[in-house]
Amino acid sequence: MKSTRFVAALGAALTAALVAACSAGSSTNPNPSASGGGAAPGSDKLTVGLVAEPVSLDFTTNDGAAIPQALLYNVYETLVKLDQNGDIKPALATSWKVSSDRKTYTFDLTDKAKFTNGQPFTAKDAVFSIDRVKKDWTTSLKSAMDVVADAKAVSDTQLQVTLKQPSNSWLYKMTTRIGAMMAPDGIADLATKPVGTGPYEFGTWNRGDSISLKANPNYWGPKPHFGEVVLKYFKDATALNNALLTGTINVIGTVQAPESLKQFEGNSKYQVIEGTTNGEVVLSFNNVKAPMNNLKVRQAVRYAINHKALMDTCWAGYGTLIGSMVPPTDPWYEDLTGLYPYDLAKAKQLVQETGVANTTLRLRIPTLPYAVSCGQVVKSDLEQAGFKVALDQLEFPAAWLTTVFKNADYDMSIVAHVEPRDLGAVFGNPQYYTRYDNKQVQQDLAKADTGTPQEQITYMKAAAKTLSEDAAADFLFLLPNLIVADKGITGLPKNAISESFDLSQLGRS
Amino acid sequence: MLLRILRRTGILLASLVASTVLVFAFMAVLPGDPARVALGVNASDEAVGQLRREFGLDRPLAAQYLSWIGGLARFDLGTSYISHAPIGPQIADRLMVTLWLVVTAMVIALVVAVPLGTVMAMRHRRPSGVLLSALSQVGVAVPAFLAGILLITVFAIGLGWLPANGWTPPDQDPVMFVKQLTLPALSLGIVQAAVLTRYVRSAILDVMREDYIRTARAKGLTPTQALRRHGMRNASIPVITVLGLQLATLLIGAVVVERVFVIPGLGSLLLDAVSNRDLIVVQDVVMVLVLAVLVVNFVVDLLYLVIDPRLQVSSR
Amino acid sequence: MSGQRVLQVEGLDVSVGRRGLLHDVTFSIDRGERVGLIGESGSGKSLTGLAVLGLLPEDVHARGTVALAGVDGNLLELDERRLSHIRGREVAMVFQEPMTALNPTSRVGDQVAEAILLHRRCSRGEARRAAVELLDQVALPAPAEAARAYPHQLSGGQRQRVVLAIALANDPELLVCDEPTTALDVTVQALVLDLVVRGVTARDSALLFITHDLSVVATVCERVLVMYGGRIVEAGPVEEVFRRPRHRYTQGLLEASDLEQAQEHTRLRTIPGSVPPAGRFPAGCVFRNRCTHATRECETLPPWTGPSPEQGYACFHPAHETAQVGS
Amino acid sequence: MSRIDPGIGAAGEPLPVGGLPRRRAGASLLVGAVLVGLVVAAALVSFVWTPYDPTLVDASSRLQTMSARHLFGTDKFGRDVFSQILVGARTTLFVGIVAVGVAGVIAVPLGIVAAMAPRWFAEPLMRLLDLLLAFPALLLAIMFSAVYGGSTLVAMIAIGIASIPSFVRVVRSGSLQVLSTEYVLAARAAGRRPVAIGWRHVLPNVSSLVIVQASVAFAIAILAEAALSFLGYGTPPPVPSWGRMLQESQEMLFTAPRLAVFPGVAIAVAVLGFNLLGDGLRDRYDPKLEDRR
Repeated sequence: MKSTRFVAALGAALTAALVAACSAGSSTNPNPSASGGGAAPGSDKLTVGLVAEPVSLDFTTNDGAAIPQALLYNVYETLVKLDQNGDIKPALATSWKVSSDRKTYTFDLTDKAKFTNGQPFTAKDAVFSIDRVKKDWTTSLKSAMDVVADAKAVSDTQLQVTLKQPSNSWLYKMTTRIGAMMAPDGIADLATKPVGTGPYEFGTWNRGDSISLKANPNYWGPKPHFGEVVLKYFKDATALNNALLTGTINVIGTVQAPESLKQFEGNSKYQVIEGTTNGEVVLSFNNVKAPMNNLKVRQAVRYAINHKALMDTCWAGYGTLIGSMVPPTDPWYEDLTGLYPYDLAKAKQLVQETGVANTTLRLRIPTLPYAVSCGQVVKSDLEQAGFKVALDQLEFPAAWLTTVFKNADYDMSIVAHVEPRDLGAVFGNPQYYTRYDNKQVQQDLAKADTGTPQEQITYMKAAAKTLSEDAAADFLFLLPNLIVADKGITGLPKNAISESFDLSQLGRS
Repeated sequence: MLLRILRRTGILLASLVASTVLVFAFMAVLPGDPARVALGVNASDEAVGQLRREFGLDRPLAAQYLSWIGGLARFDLGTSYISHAPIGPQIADRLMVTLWLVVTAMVIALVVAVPLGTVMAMRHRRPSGVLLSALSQVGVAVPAFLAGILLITVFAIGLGWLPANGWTPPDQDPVMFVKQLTLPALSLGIVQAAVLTRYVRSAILDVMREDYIRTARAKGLTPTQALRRHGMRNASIPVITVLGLQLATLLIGAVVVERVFVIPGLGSLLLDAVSNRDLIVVQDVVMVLVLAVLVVNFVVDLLYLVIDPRLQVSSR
Repeated sequence: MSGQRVLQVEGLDVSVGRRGLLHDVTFSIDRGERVGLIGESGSGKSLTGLAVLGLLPEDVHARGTVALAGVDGNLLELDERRLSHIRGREVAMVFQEPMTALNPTSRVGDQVAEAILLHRRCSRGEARRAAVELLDQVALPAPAEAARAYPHQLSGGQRQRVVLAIALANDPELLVCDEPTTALDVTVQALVLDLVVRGVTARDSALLFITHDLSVVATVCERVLVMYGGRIVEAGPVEEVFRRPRHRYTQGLLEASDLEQAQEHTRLRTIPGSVPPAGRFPAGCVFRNRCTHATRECETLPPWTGPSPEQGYACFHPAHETAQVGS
Repeated sequence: MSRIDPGIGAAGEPLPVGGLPRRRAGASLLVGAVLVGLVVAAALVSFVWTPYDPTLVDASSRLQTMSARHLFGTDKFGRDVFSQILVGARTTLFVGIVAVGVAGVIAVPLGIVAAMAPRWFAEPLMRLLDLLLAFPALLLAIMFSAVYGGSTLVAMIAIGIASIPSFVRVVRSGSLQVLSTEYVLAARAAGRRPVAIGWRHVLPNVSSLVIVQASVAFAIAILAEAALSFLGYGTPPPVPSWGRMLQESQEMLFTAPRLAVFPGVAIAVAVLGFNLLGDGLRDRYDPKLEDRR
């Protein structure tokens, strides 16, 4: 009969439809209490929403901030770590001594730490890890270890590192990923199975979705509260908000859409944490190329931008205004915002004077939320002052890195430099994409690194001021650290000034 | 009939080979160096060169192509430039996710569109039919991601019935799986249903005008019976064509909805790979998508053979 | 007029919106009687056939009465469910286009068997055997194999025979044939016509045969109705009407198809002008704008002249003895 | 006696069963034309007048609700939403014109050639186009715009290329019909060159099909641009685009939902307009097909 044929033709699809319809029906059964997913109160699991999933778990060969964000201090530990105030504190090294010539560091190590593969952590492993940076790492960060002349294990619990010359930055860098301590037989599969001594051990990785970290049962320090912490990755800010609102996650680790905080601020179910970061949002100039090689043009740009209004519009007023490349958490911070106050008349006058109005400036920004947002404000502000600006959006990372960063084919760009203490990296090297070549700054930086801690502060202050006066770039604002979490989650890192999203202190009140 | 199947299989294979060339050529002209992206901006040229050698990117294009399709023929999709992980299992995982989404959406679309389109056709002159038809036009005009945003706003945030986003594999937690699948599948499905409804309606209208429906009614079948017994099978031919096309569109169209609902499907894998310049992954994903579409077309053609006896005898 | 009345159509008006398509159509057919309905395309003859089966399109409205033997009430007022019980059992229809009249995706045997199963209580197997037998009756070669064939595997003439088999499946009281041979090869036409006649004769069914082909009417039918502009303009026994057409339209129709005249190298005579689109016929006599005899008088509707609706004409200036008669 | 000369009644077609004059086709055409007209008008007006500069950032007037000063309110940059919608219409039309233009310019001649060419040429050509159909257009557009960056144009060319196969198909089948008509056969018999036949006879006769297809492709292109912009791969800022406005409105969906409503409705209106226009035109040119789609 025809009817049976028809069923044969569309039958499979329809049967499937019925089955699916039934199950879909049952699922829409209103049951709000169950919609909290796996993170219902009382369980010891926490889900943290983050943006930008790592592509690999191996930060020895892959650049990218997402890997240390997830693993550093959590899975891998360092000898020394950075606390919330930017101070260097003991970690695997319980104490350390610096020789009087400031070239030899002697670390006393804990004897309780164990790698998650069962091996105990000893000074030999520390030597191995330090040497391995120089030998096998491929990312550019390895250069921070160049200053090390020699590392040797004095005993199982004592490590001695000798530098080629005194360096204030070396110990600081040891708090970052290059200081991560790895086991010689734990590096076979760094990209997918990291092995460290940290409070958490690596669990599973659902690519494209989440990384799960399990509490390390053999951790040598205070055990973490949560048995499992899931880092769940989102592509856009709205999805993050929705996930928190519907209980899929408990914490938004980094708020990328500050405008949306309004909906959480008035809500008693959530807490909003505001702190600072190392992320200076810089309107960078190509300092060697006309017209940006002209000081007056650069000054005109700095006068033309209404920083307060900019921060209000593009980052909802969150953040800190800074006048140079130094965040308030660094010891050499100084408020330099008064150097170039918003002064449209002056900007217009400088534009007239330099005749720059006839040139179209290429503002080439990466496709990142803050850059896209600020770019439109900067363009509008500059056009008010008489500049001509073409806004180019370059896909981040690939296109922006090639065009702006590597080939310096740009006039202005906007990017947040999130590395700690990166003034020297950004403005001390004439090869860097800012192409800023100022002997005074370079000398100050060198003196700061090799000098005493007091000299370091003095020279860094000088460098920061020169930089700002010379309008080497415009410093739009300092990115805030914005976290939204369920009420009752404690131990969330207020400031994001290390490379890590430190999960070790997390708890529930 | 056998001849037809053979011929169709031949076309499928030829298309596959041709598409590998096209995909590879397209990738070859994409600027951006995967090695440099992997190593970060300050990497030395030597390091980049070394990595390029490791990936085999320094070989002539023809050699790269041959080793790629050689791998494909052995179902070995290679290793990612960036994560150093084998690509095959990754794509398989992501494809499963996308397929769940797409097939569920398709089923929703069918379940909605077939009865609705039929009703619209049978009442195409009455106000109710015209109203439904107008509604379906509006449905066609709404982008799937907008539907997704609306659904999230109402059912996840507003009513709190379902999670706003996320993905759980069915074997891990079937209940959560269904919950998380519902909204994205609906937002894809509703829009597709609107499109499909219009095709069903016009296919049924066409069929209802056919002489054999009149013959059937002259036999003593009611209009509904005539349509069910004689119309549906014939109307299903154009509808299946559209279904095939839609399935292909959905495989790709899912990428936007995957983004809105944070679903780790094939589309998001591709977007990530593009921004990381993980070209080998991009190449493989595009190839898999092309393959999927070609296979869908192939299956649709075979379905014609099953449905339409006129195609079974003569080989064109 | 003898025997039992099978079909009685009275005052049938069919319209779309405000456009009238059929006006006051009245006729009847008795058991075993074969009646032809002739006219040009657009005259409304197919609509008449569809109206009898209740198969008019949705927005086409019919008024009047259509009564069928064995069915209570007016066919035009029955609901779709009642009608579906009548169609295929009491009354069946064969359509003009055999190429499209069968479902291309269904075996012909099944399509015949379906007609049987719809109206009779029998098993699927019995129906199938009956279908083969019917196919044999309509002279389909190798009927058992033909039953398993799909329509596209049959020729046009074979398909029309299948349609006929479907129509005859339940021994209908009335068979309506709408130009059943028009689309067929001349060689096949005679065979199909013969099958139609034999089919209705064997069942003692009434036949309403719609065609524009006068010669077909002459061979198949006993009585003829001439239709123009949605009205029956003349009716009577075939012999009578063809020998002595009274209505000027009938006369023109006959002259136009008179082959002997054509053989005398005179130009084939045609009716001047062309058939107006449906619903756009003049008031009064519908033929007057093409009629050479038309006068002012024709602006009013000519009354029916004749002993009964089955015999007579509607014309003010009938062609009496002056009519040319083809011998 | 024999059959009546068909000459006498040829003009009076019998009443087609089910095919009576319809009023709905006219309605689609009318509503479609009005909606499209609205979009076109908005675009044209935006060239000479907008209430505010749509890209002017003004921190002092940010996130204002609907008022007489700002008809649709302002966004988080203090930009006037109404002005952005007006200028966004330009972007939308530009997108459609580029995509349809690319598809039309390539596909129309190709379709005619495919109809007129011998089978050994036409067959592989059509197969190749089928293959093109299998390529994920939206994803290729994303890749194009990711790699070459900063331009809607590139992405739209990709979308245009992707719609070539369906265009060719329509043009080819229309051309085949025209080619089988008697006057074309006569022209061929008279030895007219194929190019002349294609130009003089085929092209004018398939133009109505092309217009219908263009209208549908236009709607598809608008949807594609909206999706691309939503993903951040479409029209780059600050050029106003409805898709990007929708995307930007996301973070304020609960605090300022109107920012999503206006661009959302605008997109739907434009797509609906072009779809209805296409349907209406199809009905007009080919009544027998009624409203397919």
